[in-house]
Amino acid sequence: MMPPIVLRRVYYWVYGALLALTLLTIGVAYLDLGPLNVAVALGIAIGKALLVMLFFMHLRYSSRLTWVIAGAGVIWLAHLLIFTLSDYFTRGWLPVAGW
Amino acid sequence: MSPTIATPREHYLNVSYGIKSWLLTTDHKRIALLYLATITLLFFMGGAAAVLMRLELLTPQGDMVQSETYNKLFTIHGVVMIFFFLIPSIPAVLGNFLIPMMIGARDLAFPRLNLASWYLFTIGSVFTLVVVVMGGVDTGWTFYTPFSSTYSNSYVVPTIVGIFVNGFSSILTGLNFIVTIHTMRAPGLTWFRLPLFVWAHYATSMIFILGTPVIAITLSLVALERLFGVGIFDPALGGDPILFQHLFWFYSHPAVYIMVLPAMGVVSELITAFAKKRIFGYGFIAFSSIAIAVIGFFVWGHHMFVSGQSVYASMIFSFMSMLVAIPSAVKVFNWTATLYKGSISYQSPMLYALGFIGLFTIGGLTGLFLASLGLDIHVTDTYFVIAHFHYIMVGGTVMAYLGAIHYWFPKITGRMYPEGWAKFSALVIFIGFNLTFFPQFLLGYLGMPRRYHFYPEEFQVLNVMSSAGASILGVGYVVPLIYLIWSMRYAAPAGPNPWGATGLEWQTSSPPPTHNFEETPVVTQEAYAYGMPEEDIKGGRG
Amino acid sequence: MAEGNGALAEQFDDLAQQHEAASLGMWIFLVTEILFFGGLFAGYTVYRATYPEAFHEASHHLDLLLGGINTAVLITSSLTMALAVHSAQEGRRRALTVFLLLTLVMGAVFLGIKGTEYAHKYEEDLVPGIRFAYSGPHPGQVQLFLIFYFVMTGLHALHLTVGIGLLGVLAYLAWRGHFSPRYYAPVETSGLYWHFVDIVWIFLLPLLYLLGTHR
Amino acid sequence: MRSSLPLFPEQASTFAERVDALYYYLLSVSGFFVLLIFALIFLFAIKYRRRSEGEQPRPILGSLPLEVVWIAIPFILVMVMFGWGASLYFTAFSPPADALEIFVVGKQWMWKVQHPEGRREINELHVPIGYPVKLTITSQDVIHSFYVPAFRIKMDAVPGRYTSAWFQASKTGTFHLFCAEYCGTAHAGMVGQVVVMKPSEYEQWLRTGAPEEPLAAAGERLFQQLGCSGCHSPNSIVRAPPLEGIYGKPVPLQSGHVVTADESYIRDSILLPQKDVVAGYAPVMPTFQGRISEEELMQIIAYIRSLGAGTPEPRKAAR
Repeated sequence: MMPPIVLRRVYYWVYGALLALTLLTIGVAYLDLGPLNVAVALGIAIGKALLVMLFFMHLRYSSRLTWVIAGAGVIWLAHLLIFTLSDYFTRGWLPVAGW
Repeated sequence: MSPTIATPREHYLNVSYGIKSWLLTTDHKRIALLYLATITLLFFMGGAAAVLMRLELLTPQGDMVQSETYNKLFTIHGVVMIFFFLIPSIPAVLGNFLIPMMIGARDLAFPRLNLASWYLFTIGSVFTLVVVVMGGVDTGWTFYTPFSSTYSNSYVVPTIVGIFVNGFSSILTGLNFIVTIHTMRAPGLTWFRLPLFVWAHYATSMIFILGTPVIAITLSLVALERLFGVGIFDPALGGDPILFQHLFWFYSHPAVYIMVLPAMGVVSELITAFAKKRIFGYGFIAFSSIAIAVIGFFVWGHHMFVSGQSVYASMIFSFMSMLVAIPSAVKVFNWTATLYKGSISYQSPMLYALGFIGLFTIGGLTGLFLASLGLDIHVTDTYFVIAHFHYIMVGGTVMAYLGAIHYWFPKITGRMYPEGWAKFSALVIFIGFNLTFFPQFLLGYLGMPRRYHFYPEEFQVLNVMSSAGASILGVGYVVPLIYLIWSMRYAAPAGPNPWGATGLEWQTSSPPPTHNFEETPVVTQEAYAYGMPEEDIKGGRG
Repeated sequence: MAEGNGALAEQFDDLAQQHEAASLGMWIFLVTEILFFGGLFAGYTVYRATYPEAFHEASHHLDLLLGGINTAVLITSSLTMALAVHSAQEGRRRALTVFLLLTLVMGAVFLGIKGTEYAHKYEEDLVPGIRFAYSGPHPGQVQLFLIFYFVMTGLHALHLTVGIGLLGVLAYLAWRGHFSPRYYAPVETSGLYWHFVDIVWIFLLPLLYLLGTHR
Repeated sequence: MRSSLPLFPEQASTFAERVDALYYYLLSVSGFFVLLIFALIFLFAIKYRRRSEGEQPRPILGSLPLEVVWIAIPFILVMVMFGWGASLYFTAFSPPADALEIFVVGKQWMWKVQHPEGRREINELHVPIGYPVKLTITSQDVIHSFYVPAFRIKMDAVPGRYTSAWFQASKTGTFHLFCAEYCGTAHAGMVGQVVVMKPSEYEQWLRTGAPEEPLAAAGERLFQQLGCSGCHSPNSIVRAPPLEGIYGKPVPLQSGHVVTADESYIRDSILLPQKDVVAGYAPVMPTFQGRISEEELMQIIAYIRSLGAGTPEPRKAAR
């Protein structure tokens, strides 16, 4: 099964959106939103990454297997981060030096 | 059925001759043999280091070699055996040889990439050999920081480069397997008709893909830290040595499953072939491989229970480690049940397979001791750990590897090895293995720490027993080397299917033609259709 | 010649199977790449969570203007890459060659700007391990941040360099008429790789450059 | 008196008995399954051996009830292992509040021990029987691991931070002390002994040897020498947080977090003063990294602790 041909217009729209989001994330970074800064910056980055994956990388038009593979990569990355951080964020919970 | 040697038939071994026809081959079967030659060499090199260590430990004083030398011996033993023997052993040799044949394909999806993997592997092992010649490395195969990054005065960076390069060989092999299994199965070969060997390699490949890159980057950071004198894991600059351990074990614990999952796949093939019986609980064995591969990624912290890791993180890791025992147990029970009401014959591959089940059971159960938090405090970093993982890796993986080499030897070479010698060496290996490693459980619980060059006198008797066992084990490994090499040339022809096995690889001639099958097979049955009607039984997944 | 069986490797039954295998292989390779960078992201995250102020502080020393321009350059290169694949699908040889070359040039521009940034860091004595002198607060932790900055962007630049090499070969082959609407898997898989490199940068921008803008 | 072929380690702490009980549980579970599997294999191997070449046994596909049974039973057994092990582990890292505190520094390749009363020793640890003893452990160079098999305790000594372990000896005598984490050339030589004594003998032992000043007093002297007192005293010109009674108390930070002033916090404040600046103070303190050894650091901490009693609350605020 060869991948379908996407309308060229779609690429230009996605491109525009990516540029707009880049400007947005830089702009927002100048505001002090407290802990929200990180969430917003990463949220925008995830949005941009999704746009690139879905349209430029044709994920939207790909088989379910491709979705599973791409998802596995992201989930494993999240797993690596979460399980590693689970150590660091719970170290102070016991009243003993070193924990 | 009768061996056809009257007219020399063209097959993958005689289709062309000369060094170039091997070094530039893209035939997965020839690449498998290249791997076989390379890893056999490395196995005996790693084994030589082990022999020297066991000789040194005969006496408590540490009077044979110096401490630096001893430390380099166990490091090189670990690095070579883990990265250059156990990890590639079954996947790169037998997986490479068999997966395309088992799924009825002409080759792997990316044959040139496959050859490139072997070259990467070879380059990696050359680095390691060069390190040994130059003077060795003394960090232990675990490369714990800050010892490896700041304090060690040995050749850490070249060793890391070797492992890094070899890592890409693993990744590309895994990638090749996954793509091949997905896209190149013969008509009619649905997922639940696949041999469990293929399932096991699929699970293994997942770990290759998802784990190997992390250790590659982590070791690169250690190399950077050494080269530029910057602190990444160095506490003096606010770095955290525990972070290294997290990233290291993120790969290196699942790597244990890289070593043992293919072995489990082998055992499923052997048990069914020699009991002439359909595997018991196909679906459970197939999915337990995937479960082990996935849960195996959630347990790495059990190497760090006394490292200063948070108590709560330790609890999660302990819990997950307990869970990973379940799919392993499921496999053992299903194999045993497969024997029930079978028609069991005792050719040497079956002896290895039964040995695997027994030793893996012991190795797996002692793993629970290490996963159990309170108990692990005492036994971690002692000989208990050494004994445990040798039961898994030597008692498990190496037994299965040898069983597999014997089982598929007729397919690979077209000739039959001498059965008497094979039975003899299987027995010697089993006895030697247990004598070597069982005393180490006792030593471990007594409290003898690992990586000790000399030790208190009361541990001597058990150490002598272990060394004595090692000498028997060593003999057990040399004997097959000799008779298998002899058999390649002089033994009697074997015929396409000497065991009467049902897998696709036995449907073609031995040795197989370059493209494996004269014509693409059409599959109507599952891989273990022993005594089953021609048409697949509905719901035959079990 | 391009349409014939020359493009079909002997282990495959047909071009569609070959195309599927190639694309699947590249996706799996990209998963490996995610975790390759993932080790660095994990290290970065742990240290950033441990030393938030120092990382905030250190981020000030990065040039957001150049980082921002580079983001735009890379996104544009992703567009031209997507258009290159599109041209290959439609069998427009000249457009394919031009878009591949455009992408290549964009990648080179990115590397040039990156090199300028590195040179500035060198002049400011902010290259750990080579030339580093920092007198502000948290020198050790600032160094830690900069190590991650250099390793992450360096690894990214390395990937980009490999990508530029790939594009060069592809552009040559495209110009020679090697590809067709039925056989363009190399263009497609290289495209996947290129977009992945773009995505990595999309995350590096907020993680490295946008930490210290507000205060 | 040690036998030449011991098969089981001595039990010399209250914890050792509890660990061994868990060990026996695991041994019996493992023993049962090993025997079961071996017996079944032997039984099947003999009973179902191939009798003629042509025979073909009837295929058996599987059995869902059996699968459920051999998933459920091991699951229950391992959950007991998990729970039991976890509760022991929790105990092992929750020292009683009244424990004696001893400081341990590992370095290539020796163990240095400081008792609060001032007595110091190398590769030896003297402790009284029947009292809980808490060890605060760190390393000066690479990772080591403080391991006393007879007590069934082990804890890594990690450079750059404190870890801790505790035990209550239940048997007098001399026991092995090992380094259990590979630490370089003389790793196997980084051994020593733990001497468990009667309390009265321990008291006496503390007083013998060259008279040494108590840890807190040594810390106070360092506090003056290094110039800490120049800022951290009520009448100094530079305003620095007062340290009296700080130990074990919550400290509000500039970043808005609140941390408890335990050993790790005090240590970090001395070595990485700008990491956690106290709210309301300027980040002006210089780092003492490289100017102070791990042992001296422990002395200063002992001094700051002596300025005000209190045990640390749980540090809820994660960094």
